[in-house]
Order: sequence, then C-alpha cells, then structure tokens
Amino acid sequence: MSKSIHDMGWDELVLGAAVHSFKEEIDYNPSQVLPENRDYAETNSKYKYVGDWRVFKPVWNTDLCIHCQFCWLYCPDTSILSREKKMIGFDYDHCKGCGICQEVCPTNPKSIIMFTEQTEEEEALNQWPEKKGSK
Amino acid sequence: MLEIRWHSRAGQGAVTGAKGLGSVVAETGKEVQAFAFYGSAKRGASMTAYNRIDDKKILNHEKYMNPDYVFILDPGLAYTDDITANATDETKYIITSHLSKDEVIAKIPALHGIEDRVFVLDCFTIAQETIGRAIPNTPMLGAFMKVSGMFELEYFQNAMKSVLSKLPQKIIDANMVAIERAYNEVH
Amino acid sequence: MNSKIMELNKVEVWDGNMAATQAMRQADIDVVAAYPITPSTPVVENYATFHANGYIDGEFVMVESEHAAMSGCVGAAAAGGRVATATSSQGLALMVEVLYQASGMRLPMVLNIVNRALASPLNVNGDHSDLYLTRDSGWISLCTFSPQEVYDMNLCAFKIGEHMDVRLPVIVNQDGFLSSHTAQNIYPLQDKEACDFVGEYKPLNAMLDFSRPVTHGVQTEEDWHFEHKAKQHDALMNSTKVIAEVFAEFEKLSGRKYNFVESYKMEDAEIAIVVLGTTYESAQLAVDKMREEGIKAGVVAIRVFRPFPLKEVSDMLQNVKAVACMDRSAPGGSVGALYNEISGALFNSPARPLLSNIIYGLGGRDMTIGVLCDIYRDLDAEAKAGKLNGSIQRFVGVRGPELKYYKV
Amino acid sequence: MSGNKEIKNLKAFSTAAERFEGSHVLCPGCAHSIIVREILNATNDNMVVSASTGCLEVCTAIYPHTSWDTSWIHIGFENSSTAIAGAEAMNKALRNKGRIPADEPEPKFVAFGGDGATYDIGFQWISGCFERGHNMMYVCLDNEVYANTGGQRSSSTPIGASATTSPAGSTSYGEKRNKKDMLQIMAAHGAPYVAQVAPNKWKDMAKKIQKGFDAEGPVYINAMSACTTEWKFDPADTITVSDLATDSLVFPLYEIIDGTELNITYRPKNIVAVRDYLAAQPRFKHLFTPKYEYLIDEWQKRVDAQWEYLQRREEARV
Repeated sequence: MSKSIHDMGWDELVLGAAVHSFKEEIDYNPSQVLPENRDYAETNSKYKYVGDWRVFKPVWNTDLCIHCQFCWLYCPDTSILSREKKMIGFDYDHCKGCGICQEVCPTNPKSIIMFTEQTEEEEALNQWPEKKGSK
Repeated sequence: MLEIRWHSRAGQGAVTGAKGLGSVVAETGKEVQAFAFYGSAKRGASMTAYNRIDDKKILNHEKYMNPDYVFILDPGLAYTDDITANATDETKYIITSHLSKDEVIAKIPALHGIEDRVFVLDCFTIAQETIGRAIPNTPMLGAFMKVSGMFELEYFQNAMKSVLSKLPQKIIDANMVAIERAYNEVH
Repeated sequence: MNSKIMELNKVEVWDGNMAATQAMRQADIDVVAAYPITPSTPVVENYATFHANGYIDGEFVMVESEHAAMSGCVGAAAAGGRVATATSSQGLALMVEVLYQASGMRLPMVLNIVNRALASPLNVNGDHSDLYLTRDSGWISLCTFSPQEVYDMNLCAFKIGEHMDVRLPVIVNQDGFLSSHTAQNIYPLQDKEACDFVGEYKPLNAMLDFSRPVTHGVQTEEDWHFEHKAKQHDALMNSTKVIAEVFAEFEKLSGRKYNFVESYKMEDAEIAIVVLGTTYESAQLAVDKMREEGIKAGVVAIRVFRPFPLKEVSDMLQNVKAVACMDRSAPGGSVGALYNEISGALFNSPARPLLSNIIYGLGGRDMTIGVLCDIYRDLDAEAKAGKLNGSIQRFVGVRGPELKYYKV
Repeated sequence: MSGNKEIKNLKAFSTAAERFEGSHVLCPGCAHSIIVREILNATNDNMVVSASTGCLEVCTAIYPHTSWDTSWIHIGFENSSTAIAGAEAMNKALRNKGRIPADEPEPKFVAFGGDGATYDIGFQWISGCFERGHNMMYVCLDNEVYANTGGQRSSSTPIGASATTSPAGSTSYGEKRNKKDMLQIMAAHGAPYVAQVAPNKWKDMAKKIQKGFDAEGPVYINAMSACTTEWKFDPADTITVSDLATDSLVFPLYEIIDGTELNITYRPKNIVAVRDYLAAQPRFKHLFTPKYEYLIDEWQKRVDAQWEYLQRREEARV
C-alpha cells in the first residue's frame, strides 16, 4: 500500500473523490494529540509545500521573544510552532510570508522581522534594529 | 371486467369510496383498480373517480372507460356533468337526489328511455341523519350492493368495518346504518 | 428493523405513493429529508403519518425546499446511514444540482420520482419530462409500470445502490396519477422479510466515523476530474451485475421476476413499440387486440433506464420490421430521448428495423387502448410498405393539424 | 477530555493541537483561516464541518489534498447549512437506534459559509435550518464581497465600497445599499444564541464560540473577516484593519441570547473614527474626494446610530 496517489489510475482512487486525513484508522481524537504524533495520510495538505510563495520570510530573535503567542494566534497558515506555551520556531513549508507575525509582535524591538527570502538567519540577526525610542 | 365511474365534487369522498370498494373486493381474491382525475381544483369542484374490477391482473391504465355503473354523488352534477359519456346499452346509473326517480329522469333528457337502468336515493339525507355529515360515499356503496347484487348486505357491512377500522366505533356504527338504509331505500 | 411492526394483509389495495412509502418504512431508513410536491406529496405525507404513529425509528426532516431535501439527504448519507426522499417535476428541477453531487460523491440513497410534466404551462399530471431531466445525473434509474412494481423496485433500489460494488444513488420512477394515485392489488412482504431482504446499511467513508476523518466534496480540476468521472461511470455501467443479482434474489423471495428490458409477445412480433411507464401495461391489451386482427404486434419497455440496457434492447428488436419509440416528453428540438437511445442501440446491430418516434401523452393526456391500436395499425402498414410513412417523428393525440418532423 | 477547551489565557490556548493544516492555498494574510483555527481550537470534541462553495472550500480541499483533520463536507454554494443539518439528523437517528453508542461523546456540527453564501444564495437554507432547530453552529465568514470569484458585490457589501459588479466610476460611488443585518435576522428566528465576532478580539470570540457550542439548537456566528485581496490592504495588516473595524464600531461585537437578551461584549477604550477604518482600505479610496466626502460623514452617523441602538437594546433587554 505504499503506492502514491499520484501514480494511481482512475481504478485505484478512493471512490467519490473522498480524501482521508490520516493514513490508517486512529484511536485518538486529534484535538488531544499534537501533529508530530499523528500519522498523516499522503493526502493531507500537511505534506504540501507553499514556502515558495514567500517573498519575505520571518526571522525570529529568541533573545527578544516573550512567548506571548500573538504570532501563533494570528498566523493564517498554522506556521508558528508553539509547544508547551513557548514559541519554538517557524514551519517554513507552510509559511507564505504574509508578515502578520511581525505586525502583531508586541516587543520593542520586534522579535519577528521579515527579511528577504535569501537573507541568511545569522545575517538577519546581525541587522536587527535597536529598541525604538531608547535614546 | 367491471367498470365504474364516480361523478362527485372534491371532498365528497369519491376517492375514498372507490378505494374502499376496491379493498372490499380485493379481499375476495379479485383484482381491483381505483383512481381519479384530479386537476388543481379545490374542494367543491367537479371530479370523477373510477373503479375497475376483474378476475385477472388489471393492466389497463387508460382513463377512457365504458362504464358498467355510473355513480352520481351530488344532485347538481346529474344535470351539469356528461353522466352518460361513453356509456353502453347496459350502463346503470345510481343518482343521489332528494327528488323522486320520475322527477330526476324528467329533468335529464339523456336518461329518457332507459328508466329501468336508473336508480335514485338521497345519500345526503341518509348520511346527514346517520353519520351526521353530508358525505354520500358509503350510502352510495350500500345502494350499489342492492343494485348490482355484488355482495350480500351483511357481508359488505362486515367488510366495510375493516376498511373503516381506523375511525371511532361510533362513526363505524353510523356508517353501517347508512349502508343499510341506502340498501333499502334505493329504487 | 423499526421497533414497531405493521401487520400487513396478504393483499393490500395501495396506490403507487403508498406502495413507495410502505417500502421506505420497511427499509428502516435513518434519515428522510423531504419536501412535498404533487403528485409525490402523499409519499411524504404517508411517511410523516407513519413517523407520527411510531412506525419509523429514523429521523424525518421536513425541509423548506426540494433543493434542501436533496442537500440534507447528501449530508446525512455522507454522515453514514440510509437515506431516501421523493419528489416530482419542478421539485426535481430544483434539486437537480444536488443530484449530481450525490452521485459524484458516490452516496447511495433512494429517490422516488413520481413523474410529472415540467412547466410552462404548469401541469400537475404525468409525463416523463422529469425522468429525462435525470438522464445524465449519474444515478441508477429504475422504471415501474404499476403500484406493485413501485413497491418491489423500492426494496431492490436500496439493496442495489448500497452494494459495496455500486455505492450509487438510485431513482425509482413511477407515472404521476396513473400509478401514484391508482390503487391496485399489492402483494407486500411482511416487515421482517422486507427488511432482511434490504439488509443492514454498511457505512463507507462515514463522517460520523471519527476513527477515519474524511473530506467529501473536494475540488478537482483538469488534473483529477476526468479520473473520478471515469470511475463513477464505470461503477454505474458495472452495476448491471448487482442489479441482476438483486432482481434474482427478489424473484426467489416474491416470485416476481424483473428484467432490464421487459417485453410482451416479442417472441414472434413483426412490429413493436418501445415505451416507459404505465403505457407498457395498457399496450399489452392493445397487442392482444392486434393479434386478434392478425397483426403480430409486441411491446418493449425499459425497466433499467440507467445504466441503459443497450444490448438487451437491441437483441429484443432484432426480428421486427418496424419499431415506434414512444416518448412521453416534449422533445425540445430533436427526436425524443427514447428514440435516440434505441437508434443508438440498433445502429451497430445486424437488424435495422424501420424506426419512428411518437410523441404522446404530454401533461397526462390519456393514452387509450384505441390510440395504441391505431399506432400498431400504422406500424403494420409501414412494415408492409418497407418504409416510413413520410416522417420519423409525429405527435399523436394532440388537437389541430397533424404534427410531423424529419421527412424521409 | 471532551467539551470546550479550558482557555484562561493566550498561552494556555496556544497548547491546542491544531486540526486545520497548513498548505491550504488561501491568500497570504487571509483572516478566514485565523477564524477557523480559533473555532476549531475552542473545543476538544470531534467535529463534523461543512463549507459552502467559496474561498475556504476551494482552498482547503483541492484534490488530492485536505487541510482538515476533522470530518468535512462541501456540497454546493447555497447548502452548507443543510449539509450539516443532514449530518446532525443522521447522528440523532443512529444514536436513537443504538448504532452509535450512547457513551460516545456528541460531536460538534459546524457549517461555514462566506457572506455570499450566507446573505445571498444560501439565505433560505440557513433560515430553514434555524426554523427546524438543528443542533448546529453556522459561521458566516463575512468579508463583504464574493472574494472567491474576484470581488463581486454581495448583499453584505457596504455602501460606498467598490466591487467589480458595483464599481466606483465617474458617475457612481460604488455599492448603493447598506448591508443587511444578518445578526438581527437570525436572532428573530428565535435562535438560542447569535453573536458577531472578530478574530482580533480572540478571547471574546473564543468565549462566544464556546457559548455557542454549549447552546441547544442552531447558533449563528457572524465573523468579520478582513480580506486583504478585495479590501486591498497589505497582507501583514489583517489584524490592524480588524482592530480598526472593531474599534471604529463598524463591526460592533455583541451577542443576542434567545432572540432578546442583547449584550455588548466589547467597548473600545478609544473609539476610532470611521474615516480611519475606511482610509485603510483602497476599496473606499474614491470616497476621499470632495464629491463623495459626504458619504464618510453619513457612514459615521450610521455607525453612531447603530451603537446607540445596541446600547438601548442592551439596557432594555427586549
């Protein structure tokens, strides 16, 4: 059963164009199990990539972050990874670079800033602005 | 094949009567059919209902019929409907009217010369006095039993009891009286 | 089976609507979402009455339109249970959008269509305009010619559509008034017998099965749409195997035999008409009369309108000289649908009988045995002359000058 | 663990195990998915979700992929409400018949529709579902435009907005009619709970969703969904524009319980001028000309009057 759906002819597809979210039957409620512990089906968009939509990417400055979770809350692409009440990073496969996370970040200076896609993380962190109004 | 055409006003129970007659006859092992012509007309409009009865499966779905019997459930329709349409030389007519048989026939030229095939009774008065409502369908069937000799009165009454079994006992009893009166009063 | 049983007589006198409702009651449906429309209204009313008196354990949802009725049915079927509804004419026209969704999503359910003309002008009586409206909807479509058959086909419909090799919705057609409001002898099965025949509903990709979350009704574009439509068509075409099995099983149970194509006196017929609906039974009386006149007439009727029994009907017509395809629907600028189907069936066959198209009975116009006899006499003349009498298509039973099209 | 999620604060909320996956193809910055995440994360229960044809539907269920980790269905544009009502009826039937065990927790039934599907084409279906009293939640993702098909007006498009079928031009200021008041209409159905929510006021929203889940019967949620593409603002500004919408009281946040008890649930500390809300969205830019300035004043008056009305209703409890 390892054949990819993309290699299937009409006769092999699930009837009615139904799509399953998980590979097999699950014996848990997904609201109780974190994504890393779920056995997603190939047909879950989890496995798709939209990172190439981005022109700007978010970069995270861990020194400044207060883990307020506004970026997690307002991310339209489920791309802010938070575990145990702490921000742990971005899901760059799913981030489209909208910039909401930077916009809602409350710290001064911001803990998330959008940089051009090709900017290296280290380079970005080196360019981090100073606190506004600190002088 | 025995064929019956009912002339009635919507609401007078012709369809129920035709289906009731069908149920009674089906019990005896015969094949039956009961249907009606409907338009979008409402209660009070003239309408016709039909019965077919046969020993073998009824395949005929045409509305056209050369009736053996014509029932007229409303006095007015005897004059306004074409009650002798597609009739044969043996078609019998049972007409509801408060008038005497001679008076009814005198008013309907189409019935002149076939007096022996015309039967009259006052289903409305019978129904009113027994059931309490002017619903002429069960008295008409009582009269039909007498005219056709299809079933004995008692047999028919018993059969109708099961057709009407969902009604209150009082109403069933009243219907039995109505059938018997019609059976005796038709002439 | 529903917890409350209804004791039925060996012979009941039911009209086609009651026959449909009784079969629906016995099938132990989980959800009926419905909206009334003449002449199928009594199906909905009868079902409501059964429900009100405790004879139905399932849910009865009285919705606000036919479109909502089919929408509710699709939602309920996708949730994972047995579903049915009924409609006619304009109501069917309103729900057509969702018919395609039901079949595309491969959701079994039963739709009773009590056939009626389509407006305008408005008409409540029977013709096959609505039946034809479902032609390409991807549903299995069964035809009935009497109230008894309405009952029988309803029971078969659930079993066919829900079969794991099929999983498609099924239509049961009956003629408005001529069947739906015509009470005749019915020989029903008792509740347990009927329910056991239909069998238990087996869910597949059910939304209420939370062990396997499923997405229904996706978007597909040119990259996937074709494959799914191909798969759907294949299931519909191959449903013939299951239909035949179910008909055979039903015959064992009831003694009533059903075929993809029904026929009367076709063994030695030289001329034939092909019809749908109650006309099939009336025509048998005309055939008998013709035979008395020495004319070897026969009649053929399509029982399984979809998937269309192309080969069976073609085989049936191999030995006749002239065939009239009788369409009870305004043909809308072409030959009638049945004519199209039959000519398609015969084109690749050895026999090429004369083929004409008769438009009849629109809006419930009576089709009498007399008129059927006239049609046979005309066919007989054409067969003897070896050519059609002037045109392919003609109207019968309409007042005014003769209507003929497609001169030959 | 079934039932509503306990949400004390945002940090606690952020522990939710998401059931709406990334790589859907909604526009960058789309508020729809923010709203959907907030709703799905408000409960631990299993869910049956429907969506009407629209942005949410076409972007989250493109074969062969789904972004939903719950049961989900789409039928057509007008009937997401009835689709979910059918599923709800089936749930009832299967429980009555014992085919779903009584001890299995009840799932939540949620239908989503855009304002086109809600205010226009699906209006009758929603009304039918609410009249029949199905146990379901209907969520309108209200971005005041047919965004899925490129920005045509709906009956939720407000006066003065330029949409492709009510464009501003040399002789027109765009849409001529004000949007209809869906919340009042749904409350008038006698629904146990209706509320207007906005994703930027997340706690207010989560509380209302949970109240809605707790209600017996049909619940209507009108969710303000700022549309970066059709309102024509920068995708990063979705929450900023949403803040302007709630703080200018163009989208007042309130609830109506049992058709009568109206509660205002958010009172901005500093009320923003409607002008500022309109100025943030180029769909209104033609209003900022001498010819149409008067419409901005009218807007402000209308919003003030509505706010007055809501406060009087709240006080009167009728």
